[in-house]
Amino acid sequence: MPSATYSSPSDTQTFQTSHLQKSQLTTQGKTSGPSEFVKVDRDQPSEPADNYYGDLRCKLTYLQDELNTLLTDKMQAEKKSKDMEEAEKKLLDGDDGDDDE
Amino acid sequence: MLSVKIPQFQQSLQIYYFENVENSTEIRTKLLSGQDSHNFAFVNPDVIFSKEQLLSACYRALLDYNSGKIRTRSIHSEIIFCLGSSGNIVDSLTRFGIKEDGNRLIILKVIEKEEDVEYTIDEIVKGDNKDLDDALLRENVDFKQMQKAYKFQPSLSNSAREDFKETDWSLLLRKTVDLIQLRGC
Amino acid sequence: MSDELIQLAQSHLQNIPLQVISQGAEAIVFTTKTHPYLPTSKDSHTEYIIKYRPPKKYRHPQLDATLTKHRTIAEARLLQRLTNIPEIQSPGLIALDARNGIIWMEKVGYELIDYDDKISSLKNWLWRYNDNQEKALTEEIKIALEKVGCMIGKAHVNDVIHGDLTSSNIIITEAQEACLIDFGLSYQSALPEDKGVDLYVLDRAILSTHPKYAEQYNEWLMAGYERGYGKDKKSLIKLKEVLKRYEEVRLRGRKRSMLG
Amino acid sequence: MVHLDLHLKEGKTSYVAIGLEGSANKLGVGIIRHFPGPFSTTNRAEVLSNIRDTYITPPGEGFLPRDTARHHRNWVVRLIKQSIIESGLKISEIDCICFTKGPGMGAPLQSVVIAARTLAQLWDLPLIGVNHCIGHIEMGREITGADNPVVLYVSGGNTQIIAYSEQRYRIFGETLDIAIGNCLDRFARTLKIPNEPSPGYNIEQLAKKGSKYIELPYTVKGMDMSMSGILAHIDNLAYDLFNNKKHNKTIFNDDGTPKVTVEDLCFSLQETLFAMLVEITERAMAHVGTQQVLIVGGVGCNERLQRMMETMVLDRRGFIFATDERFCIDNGIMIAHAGLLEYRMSGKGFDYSDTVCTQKFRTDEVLIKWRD
Repeated sequence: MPSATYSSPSDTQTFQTSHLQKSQLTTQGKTSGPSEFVKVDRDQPSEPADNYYGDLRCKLTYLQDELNTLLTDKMQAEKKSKDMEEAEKKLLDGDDGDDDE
Repeated sequence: MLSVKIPQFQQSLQIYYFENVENSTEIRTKLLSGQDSHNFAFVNPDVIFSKEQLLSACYRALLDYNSGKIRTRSIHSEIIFCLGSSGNIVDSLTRFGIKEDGNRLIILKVIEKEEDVEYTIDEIVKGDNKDLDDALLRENVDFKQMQKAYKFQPSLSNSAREDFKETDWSLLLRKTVDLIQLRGC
Repeated sequence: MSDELIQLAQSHLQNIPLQVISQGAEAIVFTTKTHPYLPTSKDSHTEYIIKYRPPKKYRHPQLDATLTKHRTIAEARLLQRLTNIPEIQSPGLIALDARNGIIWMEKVGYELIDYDDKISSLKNWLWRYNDNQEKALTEEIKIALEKVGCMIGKAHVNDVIHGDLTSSNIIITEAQEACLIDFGLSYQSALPEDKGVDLYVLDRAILSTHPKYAEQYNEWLMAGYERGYGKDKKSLIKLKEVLKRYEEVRLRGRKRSMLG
Repeated sequence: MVHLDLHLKEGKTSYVAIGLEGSANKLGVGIIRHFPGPFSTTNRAEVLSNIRDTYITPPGEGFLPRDTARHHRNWVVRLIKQSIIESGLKISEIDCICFTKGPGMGAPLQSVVIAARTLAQLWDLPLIGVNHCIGHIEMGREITGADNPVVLYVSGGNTQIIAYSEQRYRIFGETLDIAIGNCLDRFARTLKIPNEPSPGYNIEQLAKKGSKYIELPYTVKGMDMSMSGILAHIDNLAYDLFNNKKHNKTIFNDDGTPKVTVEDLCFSLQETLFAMLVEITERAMAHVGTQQVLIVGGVGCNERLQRMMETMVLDRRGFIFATDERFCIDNGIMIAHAGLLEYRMSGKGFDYSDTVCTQKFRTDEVLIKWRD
């Protein structure tokens, strides 16, 4: 049964696939769709086969989604806290207008 | 008289050098009135220091002449124009053409075919016919006029002709040939 | 070698005996013992170079005429510019027929008797020793390459960009002095970027033509190049700028993204 | 002479490789067979299968790495299956799996490397990473029989003039900024013409109807060239033409009618860019002293470029070699071919840690063990 583990010094998370129902199995990932520029999508993933490999594909798609979501959330949180920190710094130190960007 | 055949072209050249010329004014008047008898290139030797300089201009003039691209009225005026480095025809004809009060003169005749020669130079010029010789030309060249005509960098006006060494003359020639060949480019 | 092109050249150069010495990509180079306008004595051994840019059938006639004229004139102008820089050896201009893509100039260099009488371009001069590492890396070669580098430095100090620095376009004279030829792609520029690219072109030409010894050869060339700039403060600042750009161009070249 | 068969397995009479290519917007799978001994007119590589699917973008858009990678991910299994069926082989007959290591776009490259690694584990086969440009060159040489050509490699991402010397394909000249295919694609985007079948093809068709040559910058520097200035220039002309900027006398007559058409612009762009390419190629030929030219890469299919090159080469009494779209457009067979050459020399696959891809991978980094 495939599973995925994310670990960093501050955080460890494991994702399982054992709880997935047959009806939840799909090759259409939530995070692996086309970009907004694609008007006609010719590149849909194929339907899963009714065997071990088809099952594996769907579960990997699920794990990929979970990981993508986790990583995206983490990145956003990081950005937010950095923004907050900067805002706080600005508030305390005053804006010296010395912006490098 | 120096006779020169420029290999690429069917025409040939006859070149004379005169000193102690007495009738410059008369020649100039007849030339300006466009008399057929004066269909020559009358060149002011004060601004000529080498045969190569002269022939370099002749080559350019004949090249343009034979491709139908001359900018003056005749091959002879074109030669004088081609001696200069400026695109201003009047200016070049004044500086390189015959001087009213000049007592030296270089005369060039373009011969289309050998059998066409039908003039006597002594009927045209009154003076001493001498061999055209680089040493003689260098001895008499006028650096002030040269500088005005070619606008050399660094200026020639500060140099004395007597101090010129062989390498100086050859550098001056190279610069002059460059200017003649590249006029208008 | 295309006879058709030689005939075309001959039609523009009537009565001039032509001997082909090279057919480059852009031009055919001839030698002749006949001067275009000076009377030549029969036993004279002086030779002259005629560089002819034939029309290129592959390109649009309008583009072709523009390029041919423009490049012929640009090359003649460069020769003129170099006449006025005495430290740089270069062939003198003799005559110009820009409409037909013809330049007459002095011949520099000599025949390498120990290398099939080939012309003494830096390429041939070095290739003589390509299979003999000891000979390929002597003091003599070091000195010559430093001279070459020094002269390129002098050209750059004077804002002359050669534009096609390969070992075929540098002549080693009999006195073992360096002499630049073929200014077909040359131009004037004060930009450190252009000088950096010029050096990069040379670097790559050495690497591709003399791969065995390229590293050492380029090192000697660069040592000479730095010398060519002189020692005064202002020149050194300029040199530093060019070397910085050269390094940048090299990195750009090596690591350039293969995607546009 | 290099010995190519030091690692021929006992009982085997040939080598077979499958190649996966996906460095840009094309996904290709190919299967090739080599027989022992050096290649010759009687011993040719055998193409058992060579199929491709292209990711097509909407008009006016370039291809996004993300959508391109998705295209590759979602098609790669179907293409591999079809390729195996076409070849008529059993999996057990395959010796190695070859993939494009680079150069190219990161995301599409990665998706194909993962497919290759997965296959290698499923089938228990060695993996070989291949330089995309070397793939083009070796396949071109094999298909055309060109023995030691100057190679003009022109595609969406590459513009290089290459010649072989001392076991490397050395780059004699290249673009100093954007690639030729990229330049054409971007102009196609400016013109808002369709991306199907390819932007460059559509420019070529328009150029065929153009006849008036408009002077553009011409930027050859030594053996290198620069195209961004030309693109900016012609983009401006197109902008002025579309927006009726009648003060621009290059494209409008005094009475305000246009002097030039979009077709003329395409024509002039091609004439200028290709003249630069042919010129540099000729310089490389003269420099190396070879009579052969091989054109590879997607832009190599352009008929005008081929004709201009041919004119130049024939004037030099030389020979021109070009392949058709099966081989000059990105494909899997070339990866299989070059990878198999590498495999025959080493007898083993890459260490697993080396089976990665890299966006930047210069042609002259690869040691060409299979040539003298």
